[in-house]
Amino acid sequence: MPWTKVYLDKEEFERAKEIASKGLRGLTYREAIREALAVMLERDERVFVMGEGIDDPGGTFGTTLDLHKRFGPHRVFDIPIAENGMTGVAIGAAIAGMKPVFVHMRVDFLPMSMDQIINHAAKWYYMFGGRVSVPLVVRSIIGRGWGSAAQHSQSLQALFVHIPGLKVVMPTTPYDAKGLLIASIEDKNPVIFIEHRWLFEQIGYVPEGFYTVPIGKGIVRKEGEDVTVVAVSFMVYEAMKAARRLEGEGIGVEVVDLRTLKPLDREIIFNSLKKTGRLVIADTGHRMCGISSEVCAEVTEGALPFLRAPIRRVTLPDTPTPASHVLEKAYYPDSDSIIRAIKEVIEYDKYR
Amino acid sequence: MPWTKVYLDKEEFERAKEIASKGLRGLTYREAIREALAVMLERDERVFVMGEGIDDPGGTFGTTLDLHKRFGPHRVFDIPIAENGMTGVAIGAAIAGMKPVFVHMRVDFLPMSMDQIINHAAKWYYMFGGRVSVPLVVRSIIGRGWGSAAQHSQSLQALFVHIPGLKVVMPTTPYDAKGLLIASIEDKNPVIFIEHRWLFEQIGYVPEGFYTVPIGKGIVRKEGEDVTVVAVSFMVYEAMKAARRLEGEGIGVEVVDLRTLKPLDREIIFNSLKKTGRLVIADTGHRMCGISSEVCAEVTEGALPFLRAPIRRVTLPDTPTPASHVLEKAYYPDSDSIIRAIKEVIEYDKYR
Amino acid sequence: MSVRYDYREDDRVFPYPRELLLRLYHTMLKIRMFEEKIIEVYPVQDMRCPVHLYIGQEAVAAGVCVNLNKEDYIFSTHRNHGHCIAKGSDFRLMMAEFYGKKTGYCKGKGGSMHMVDPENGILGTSAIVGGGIPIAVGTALASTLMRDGRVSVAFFGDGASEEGTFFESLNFAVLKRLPVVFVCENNFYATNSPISQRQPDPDIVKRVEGYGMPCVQVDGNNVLSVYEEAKKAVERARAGRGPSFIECRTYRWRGHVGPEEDFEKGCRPKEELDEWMKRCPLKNFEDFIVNNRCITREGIEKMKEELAVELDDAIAYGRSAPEPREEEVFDDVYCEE
Amino acid sequence: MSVRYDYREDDRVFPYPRELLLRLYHTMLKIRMFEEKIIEVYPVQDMRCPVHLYIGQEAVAAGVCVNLNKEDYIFSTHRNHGHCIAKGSDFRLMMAEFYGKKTGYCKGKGGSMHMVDPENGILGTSAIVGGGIPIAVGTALASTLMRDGRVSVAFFGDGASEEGTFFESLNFAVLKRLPVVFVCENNFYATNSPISQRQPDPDIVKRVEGYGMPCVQVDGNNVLSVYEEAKKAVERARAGRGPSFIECRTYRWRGHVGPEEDFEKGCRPKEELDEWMKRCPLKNFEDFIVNNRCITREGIEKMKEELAVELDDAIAYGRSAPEPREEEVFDDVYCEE
Ligand SMILES: Cc1ncc(C[n+]2csc(CCOP(=O)(O)OP(=O)(O)O)c2C)c(N)n1
Ligand SMILES: Cc1ncc(C[n+]2csc(CCOP(=O)(O)OP(=O)(O)O)c2C)c(N)n1
Ligand SMILES: [Mg+2]
Ligand SMILES: [Mg+2]
Repeated sequence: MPWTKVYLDKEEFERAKEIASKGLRGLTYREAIREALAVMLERDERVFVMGEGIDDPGGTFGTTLDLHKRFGPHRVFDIPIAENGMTGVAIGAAIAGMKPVFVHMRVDFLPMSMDQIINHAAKWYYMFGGRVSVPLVVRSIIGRGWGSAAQHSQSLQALFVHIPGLKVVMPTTPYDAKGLLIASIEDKNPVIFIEHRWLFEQIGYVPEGFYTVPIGKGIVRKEGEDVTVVAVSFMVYEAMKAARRLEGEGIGVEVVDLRTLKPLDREIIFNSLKKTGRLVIADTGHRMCGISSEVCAEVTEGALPFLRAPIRRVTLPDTPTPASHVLEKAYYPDSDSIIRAIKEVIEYDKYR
Repeated sequence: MPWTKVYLDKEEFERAKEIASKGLRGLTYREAIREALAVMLERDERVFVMGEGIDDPGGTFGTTLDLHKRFGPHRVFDIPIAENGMTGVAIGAAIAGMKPVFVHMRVDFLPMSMDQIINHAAKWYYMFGGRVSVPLVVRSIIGRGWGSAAQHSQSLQALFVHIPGLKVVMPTTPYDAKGLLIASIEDKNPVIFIEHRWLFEQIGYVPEGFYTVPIGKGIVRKEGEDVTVVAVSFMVYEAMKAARRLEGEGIGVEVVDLRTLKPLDREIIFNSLKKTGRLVIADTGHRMCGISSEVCAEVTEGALPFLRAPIRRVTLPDTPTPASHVLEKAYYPDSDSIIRAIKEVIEYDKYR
Repeated sequence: MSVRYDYREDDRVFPYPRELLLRLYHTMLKIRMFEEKIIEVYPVQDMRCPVHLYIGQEAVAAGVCVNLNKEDYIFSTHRNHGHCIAKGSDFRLMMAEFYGKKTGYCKGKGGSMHMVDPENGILGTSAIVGGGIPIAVGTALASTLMRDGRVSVAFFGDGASEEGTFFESLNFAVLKRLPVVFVCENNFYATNSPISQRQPDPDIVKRVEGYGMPCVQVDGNNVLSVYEEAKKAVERARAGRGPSFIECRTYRWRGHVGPEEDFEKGCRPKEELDEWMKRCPLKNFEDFIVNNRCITREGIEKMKEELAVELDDAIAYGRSAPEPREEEVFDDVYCEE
Repeated sequence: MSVRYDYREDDRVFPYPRELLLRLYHTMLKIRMFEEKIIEVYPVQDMRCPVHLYIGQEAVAAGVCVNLNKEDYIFSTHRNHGHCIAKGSDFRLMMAEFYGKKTGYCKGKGGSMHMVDPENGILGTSAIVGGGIPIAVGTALASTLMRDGRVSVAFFGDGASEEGTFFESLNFAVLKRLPVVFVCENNFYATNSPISQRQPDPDIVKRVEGYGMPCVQVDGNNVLSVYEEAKKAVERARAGRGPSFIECRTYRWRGHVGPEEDFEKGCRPKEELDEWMKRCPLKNFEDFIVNNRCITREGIEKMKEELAVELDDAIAYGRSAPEPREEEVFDDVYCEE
């Protein structure tokens, strides 16, 4: 299935396209996001898109580019820099029957709107006994590099995973980016949708028109017998790179792309672990109380007997992000870090 | 050592007092907090205390009562309801050499100030290469019951544990409440200090004057051979109750009170686990990406061989808080939930 | 110092239809008696949720909401009983909610701080100070986008006017000319903090004037003054001419939370309360409508008796309504429709 | 449309000491040449951090900071180069920081958006829009509590004036009469969003007037106007008479981030930029001081040459400074002193 495939580079995709009997349409991740918005703006008049500067010539890294021209400034519009208030506005519109998509250039600006997200959007449906739901999508972007430093490089998904009532989605492939964004807009609940800037140029197969990818389901990107790598967002690519390199050494790496962090797809993790008995988790976020912690916890509660070796977590360290490129290099985990972790867990019971 | 003891009720403390050779001074948790503030206001003129309504006749559940009369309205003062801005003000005062203590009646209001806490206080020291530190204490209170419902009953410690640069402290006994609050005020870093309202009436031994309890160190509240319960804040009391009840059944429960969640005292957990081989974690907060997840993760990474049974987590469910007392009862874990969890982990390898 | 209606007598009273005056009075009376009923039953301790009583402020809810249609939206706060009653909520379902019952407005999940009644335009109330204000702007945005002609009203306190979201909301509402009315009930306290400890100037309206929308400060204990200003604001919003701001100066009689008085605890001077009690929005308006022969004292007694029965019934209903089942704690986390 | 100084000529020029005029000019020139140097070196791609250039706005930083002592505090934003230079920061240490080097102001941890220079009263700058404003109020609070006589200045943009923290800060500063000056640089854009899409009225000052502190709108391209208003505000703060607000209308010449122009990308009309370039704060003031014989054209050339040398030196210093060691990534998370 071409949409379950992670193409590590454009050439790989082009090869796949050649081989494929039916013509595959290749789209970048950024185009996939934009297409999802366009499809939903077209299909459902309750959908609108708001965000700081989304109608400017940059168009949120291209993901909202010119949508205001096509759908009009009432449905795709710029807003003041006032994240908490504007999140409240989006919630208000949502409970009155609209389906807002609130776009943030960086997840670092979401702490500003934590009150409206945590105390309002997340709780509204429950607090009012299921009488009023909040069909809101909060899109935001994480990135890394070029000295963005501590305030412009966070990956704060865990904060949202902790809060009941939210859903948290982090797509990796263009196919999933579009399908999950459409599913998120269709969802009746507040969805925190987090994209990775380093994925924006990735190309993959993306069907035209409307389709959804189910929220709450992970996917096995690559099968393997020896070790499971549960990965998130950009770290799926790094895991795939690691897996490819380890193939040469005869190590079979199974890569599980979580896609949704909340609700978490426990099954897919346990099933893979049953097979491999070894687990590495690769996350774009910080370590303590991160999604890597939660996966560990689920395993120790529900799949401990399958575990043949200690788990290894590949995450950001519990350190703010530095600016200098030397420090950035030391800071960010990559396929090398994943390979080191894999080797550790594999060697653990080799000598037992 | 009387200060390592959790007195489950006033009678127990009075008995301990009688037995003790030297006279023990008993103070409630709320008095201990207030005394810590008074000691530090007295000792260090850079200390000041700010918060909504802290100078009113309620005095933040008694913890700030009349301090403004003793130390003057410049050092203990009421503020507007503007959590994010006022946190920024506190940060500004801290970097200019003061030592502010910002008091919030409930942790539920901290999402309002997430931007200043996460993007500013937590990162300031690192981001500026260690040139300027933020000696700020953010005191806040969690509670449960009486229909406080979703927006007034959260226990959001995990959000802060996730963020590098913060320290997170949750004292259980009056002794620790005072000693840790003093240590937090003395600390050069931003400390999120979380108290539990259901502990405010607890009595325990509290020395007069200045003393500190080290941040970053847990404590074994009760020794036991069969199972370790790692607990936090009010759940330590519930764990002690559970332990007492299980003694009758011949089950030895070791209760570890984390006291500090960040930095986490890995050692104390591992040492206990080495002994008991079984682990239950009892937290006042939500489950996913909570401190219970993190303890699981640390164990699977660093102490897996000691684990003889799956871990059980006793936490709030991943559900907002309901108002109805019937639902509250179903919602909140207590010593019964801990006992159930303990029995599960103990029975797990009984029949192996 | 009592609320003065008389200056209006010659030229203004008679323009008001009798029904309007009676409706305003009836609404205020409902609110007052509802709150007094809570004071009566609360000590039994079977109403297990915090209650924030509205006594003293009735003229605001009544004077504003009488201008609204059923479909118009209101947003309120922890202190929401008055607004919900004025908007049309049902005593029984409110009480059932306060008693944590399955048939309450929120199935027992919200309690008194969280009211919802979509049929009457109440999509939820937030107990986070300032939390509801931008949400009201959001429903107004939805109304503009959907052209449904509804008006949104945000009720909030003087304390809420200190939160940044308030200003963010004003800015956006004016920018987009949204059909929203901001009603600030300045009762001079936030919990037990007097406004002087929180704001440099108790005239909140001054800090709003610069936004370029109609701003007014009214006697919030005079239901006709509130009514007049709210009418203008609602009509303006309905006509697509944008938001307005109304500061209503008023006073809460009971403690911040719970049924008790608070002056004995030293929360504020007894004399201050006494002064404001003389300006009772209900009593003064009662005298006014009686003196102007809209209704007789007997008619009023009759109203009170009817409401007393209704309230007893609501309490009985609330108390005897079924509890939610324990398993329901896990329902309604996500909307699965 | 050029900045007009001449109306001041008769009665006001000569009161200004020549040193002051030269200092203002020199500061603006430093900033301009610093930024132009970045434009020159940036394409090499060894300055690996986002840069937000201040060209076009120099009169604000210069006109304000000349009123400050070394110990006074300033807070700034992502666009902080100008403020830091005006406050006395060192070219070398700035450039070293921008190159991510160990000897930079933040040991390479901050980059261009995060400047710190405690010796010159810069305790840090925040790249979160609106983030620095309440922090400046906090240092002012500390100064009041410690009676150290310092003044705090918060520099921020028109975009930041939309954040709720801005209003929260104003309220508290006025309430406590804190020694802080709010300087809003209204350059009419936040990233590429024109102010018309974000605020109903581009006169930001109007929304601040209600707070009860001195508020003024000045031509932010006229360094003497800025100087005059800032002087009053700083003196007022220093005298314990509380905060002031100054809106400086100005314009940024380059793109929001990076060294490029942005009009070709369609971010704004070329004509608008052209108009503002005619009002160049540096060029017009240069003509003015030359015409008034404060300095000769040769003197100015000399200044420029000296600064060019200094800047080349700073770049060389920054480039050749030692990199931090990888292990240092884990240092400075907590202060352990
Ligand atoms: C964000 C936030 N901060 C603090 C509180 C605690 N709190 C509850 S009600 C209240 C006072 C609100 O005052 P005001 O807005 O004037 O409303 P009033 O109670 O007078 O009706 C406060 C501070 C809260 N609920 N939310
Ligand atoms: C809270 C927050 N929201 C959004 C951003 C992204 N952002 C960076 S600069 C900027 C524009 C700021 O405009 P203004 O305050 O006018 O300053 P200027 O760039 O014009 O100097 C924005 C929106 C941010 N850094 N912080
Ligand atoms: Mg009030
Ligand atoms: Mg700007």
